[in-house]
Amino acid sequence: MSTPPKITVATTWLDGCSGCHMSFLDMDERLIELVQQVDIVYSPLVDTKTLPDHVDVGILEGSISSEDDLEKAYAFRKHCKILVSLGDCAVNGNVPAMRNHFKLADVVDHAYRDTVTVQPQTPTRGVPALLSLVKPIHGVVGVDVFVPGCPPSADAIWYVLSELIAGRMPDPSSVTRFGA
Amino acid sequence: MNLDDLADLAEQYRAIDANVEREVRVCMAASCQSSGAAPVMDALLAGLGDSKPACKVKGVGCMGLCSAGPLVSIADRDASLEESTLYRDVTADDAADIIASLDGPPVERLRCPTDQPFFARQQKIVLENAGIIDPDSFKGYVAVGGYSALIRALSEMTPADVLREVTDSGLRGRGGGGYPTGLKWSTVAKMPATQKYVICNADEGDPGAFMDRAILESDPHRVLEGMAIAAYAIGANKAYVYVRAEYPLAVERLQTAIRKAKRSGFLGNKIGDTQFSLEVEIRLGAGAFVCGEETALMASIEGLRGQPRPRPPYPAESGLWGYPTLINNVETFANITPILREGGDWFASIGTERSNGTKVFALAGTITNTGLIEVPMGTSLRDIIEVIGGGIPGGKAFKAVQTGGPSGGCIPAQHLDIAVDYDSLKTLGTMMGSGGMIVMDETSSMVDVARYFMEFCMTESCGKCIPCRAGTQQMHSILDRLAKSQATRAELALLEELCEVVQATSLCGLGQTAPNPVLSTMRYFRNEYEAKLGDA
Amino acid sequence: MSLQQAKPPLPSDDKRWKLVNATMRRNGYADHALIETLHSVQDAFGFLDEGSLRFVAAALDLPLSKVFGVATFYHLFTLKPKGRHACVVCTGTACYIKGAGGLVERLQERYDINPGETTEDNRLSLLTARCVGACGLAPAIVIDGDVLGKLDSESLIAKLEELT
Amino acid sequence: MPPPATQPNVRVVTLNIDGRDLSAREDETIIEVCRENQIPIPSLCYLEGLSIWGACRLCLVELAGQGRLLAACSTRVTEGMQIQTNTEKLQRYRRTIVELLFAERNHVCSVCVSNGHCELQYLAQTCGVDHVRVPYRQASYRVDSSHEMFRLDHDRCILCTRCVRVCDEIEGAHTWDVMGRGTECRVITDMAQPWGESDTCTSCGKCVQVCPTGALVRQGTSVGEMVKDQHFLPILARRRHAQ
Repeated sequence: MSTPPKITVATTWLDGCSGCHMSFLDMDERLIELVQQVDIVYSPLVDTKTLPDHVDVGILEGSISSEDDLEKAYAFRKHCKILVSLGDCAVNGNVPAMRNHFKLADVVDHAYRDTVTVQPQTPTRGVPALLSLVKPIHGVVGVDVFVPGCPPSADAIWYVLSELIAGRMPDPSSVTRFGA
Repeated sequence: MNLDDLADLAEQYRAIDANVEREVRVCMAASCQSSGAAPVMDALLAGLGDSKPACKVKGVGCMGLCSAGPLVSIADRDASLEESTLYRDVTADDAADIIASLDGPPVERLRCPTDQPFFARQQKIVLENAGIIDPDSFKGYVAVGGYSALIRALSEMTPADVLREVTDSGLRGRGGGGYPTGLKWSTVAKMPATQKYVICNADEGDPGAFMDRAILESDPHRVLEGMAIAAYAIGANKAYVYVRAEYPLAVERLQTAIRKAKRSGFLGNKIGDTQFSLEVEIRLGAGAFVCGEETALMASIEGLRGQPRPRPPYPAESGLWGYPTLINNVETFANITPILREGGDWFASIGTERSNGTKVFALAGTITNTGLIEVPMGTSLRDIIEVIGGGIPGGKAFKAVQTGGPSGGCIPAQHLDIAVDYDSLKTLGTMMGSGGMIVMDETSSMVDVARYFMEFCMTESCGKCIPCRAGTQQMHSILDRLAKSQATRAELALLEELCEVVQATSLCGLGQTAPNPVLSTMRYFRNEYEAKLGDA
Repeated sequence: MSLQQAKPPLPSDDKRWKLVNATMRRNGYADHALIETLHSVQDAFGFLDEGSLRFVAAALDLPLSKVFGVATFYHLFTLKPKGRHACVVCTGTACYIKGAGGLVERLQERYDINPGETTEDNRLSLLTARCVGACGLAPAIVIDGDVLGKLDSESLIAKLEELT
Repeated sequence: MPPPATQPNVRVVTLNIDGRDLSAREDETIIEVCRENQIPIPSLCYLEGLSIWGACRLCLVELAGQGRLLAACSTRVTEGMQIQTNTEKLQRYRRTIVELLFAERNHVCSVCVSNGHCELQYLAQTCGVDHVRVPYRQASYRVDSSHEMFRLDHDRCILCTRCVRVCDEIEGAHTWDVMGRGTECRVITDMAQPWGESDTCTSCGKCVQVCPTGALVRQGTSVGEMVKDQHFLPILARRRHAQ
């Protein structure tokens, strides 16, 4: 039995809650079917921690909120043939972008000083600098497939991946929506 | 009252100044007043005193060359501006010299030649009295034949006769769209209704346009007479003039004119002892450009937020308080009196095939002769800008002329030879608009100009429909990034798409035309947009 | 029970209210006299405060939200008192081409206020207008109602400094 | 005001919508005929029983022989009209309009009490809006929770003015209106004071029920819990006009 060549998939989470990745795992037994057709070459869900030079499908969860998010988004765009924005944070900024109404300094002070009673201090070392404006993925790099939802259901993710595996561009609006 | 009675009245009024041979006409329109015409007037009045009974100092309306104000012209009685001796940049200190010159040679250092193309190339119909009569004088207007068109209409013509004359003239609305005036009047006339209204749209909001202001400040009775004729033709007995509050002088002169016309029986009850009555009221705008749009204007008269409503129904069918309403702009009404006086065919013989008569333009921007001109439709842009306007000062090169205000577009040098009328301007992606022409030289950035107009539309959007409210804001933000060389090619493409959507889907003319300045500058100056791309 | 709304008493014995009342009376207290009435309030008092809007609403028998909606729609109406002096920079097209934008920026810098705001000492309000129709004088400035033309920023500031 | 009662001598016209030959009374609007015949036309400001506002521009349709698009809500049918309601061009325009709405007030469906019961959210899905190309406007608004029963969240408001119209035309209180202009527009109660301090509000809740999004909601509702019920409107509107 000859198996068709597997497509390579990379995923990562930026500023989000990782719920979209959890929803991905919610595909349950379909995951077994999936691994026969795709190679997950880079993901928080697997051990590989280097993004290969050529990836078929890159999936980004979360919004662009920090320098680190920005770098990852650029890297994904550079190395992935098809880039998927997975979930509302990636698609429209969602909850992380709600801080955009406020000045960044005020947000940081509120989180690390005003509401902290013991030794309030703003972390500076070992954490990437925050951007003043949170943006969706397509606010900084081109995106090919948008999968809204908070999180998109396992069915929706399954549908999108199945279509991509079959070499078609999915139309996720039939299976998911903002806030779904 | 019939025409003979009116002629007697005019003769009576002319006799008041029978001994006057020379007039010292001081422009008291807004622009010259801003440059200090009032002190000049006072100095001339004081200086002349009773010393020369054959000479009279008189405040008049706009003489056109606003950039040379204050303007004073010395003329024989009834003489036109071109026949007079014109003085420019006059100050109160010059009064003595001017008075002394009344019996001798002119004051050469102040002379402004009237045989220059700026004056010689104009043809004045709408502005025929501007700069000649005293706008505050009812008698002065009657003395030059004023109100004879109204009296003739009332005493010798049926409403249908009037409609025919206006239709034959081929007059098209001077407010921008160019809708045939005769057709508009006939439509309202045909509506069966107990109540109809006439509205004069004097909410001249296009930045850089001051034609209507000048007409109201120079010859207010002519506008009232045109409105009264319209009301008679369509069967209305109530009229409103909706004026910008930013034009206090025009409002004041209009108020005076209404009061005096009413007192003399040319407005109000039973005009000229006929069964026709007309009440005219002034309504002040309050700083909303969108109120130039017919339905928004009517909402404003009704005391509401000036937000347009969907058309149809058109105002001709359901207008002010739901009644059939005729709305024309100031210049349109100002054309009615001469049309009735000289006949529709005469009017139709002026101008081009499909755009008849003359058009008043306001020249502004980087052009030598800033001011107001009136030329036949079909005059070439080159004539208007280079010959009449005197070209670009300071040896700079012409780049573009913007017509039609925020709804219009920019015309580049290669199209200067076009004959200006409603249709030719449309083919160039712009429009006649109310008649503002802003000339720009080589130093103007067209992206900046597009951003300027988009900012205007954004702040003037009433906020009712989403494409205009949010679309102008998004387009402005892209233009702003472009102007700062931050925008990407993808944003430029998005800008073009937003232009299309806002144009096609907005509720009223403001939104539908808001993208025009962007589209026209992109059409002729695409290279400037490309050069501004951040990712170029 | 009468559904007739009683005319509210004038807010105070300030004579200017009589002018406002006269405007409403001339228009038969009709609801469409709202904008005319707001003009007369602003002419008399310089701005529209909450009390005056409530009075006008009651006198013309109009909903409060409608009056507030109209008062905030038209840019000529202001709900805040203006400074002792007002400097209006015309930002119409002709004035824009002749550098009105630069004038506004310079004034913003000099007086540390944005268009529509008043200096802290209440001396000067900076305003912008869409074409005052004095395009021949571009860039046109209106200081306390007087139109001045063809000023550069330094001579404009010099003029403003002369104001008390 | 809603359209006046049918005249006895009203005529019937025939027209063609999306290739279907249909008949309609000549005093009907295009959108009414479409709804009767199950032809879907998106709209946000239009609501049967309230006056025509014509502002959301989503119900624009193409009429053969006419360059300009027509709003189905405000255009009456005429004999022989040939109408297209769902061309590629219209779909593109509708997508853009929905995107502009999302970007204008920072709609965040995932944390909205109307999630799953929101007309804007539903429209985004049916119009195929899977992302918003224009940047969100990021204007800052306050939530007004001062009313004991209801809450106002401007960030969810699309300025359709259904609340203004139902309050004026059906309840007769005219508590609501719109202040400002352009992007500065927002709905207000009385003199733009907190809703709870309004003297004119009768707390009838009609505004909440007709609001298409999560802008006006009941207090105490959590994400996805706010379900609107508009069945009262046609009934009340009919009785109002029968008076």
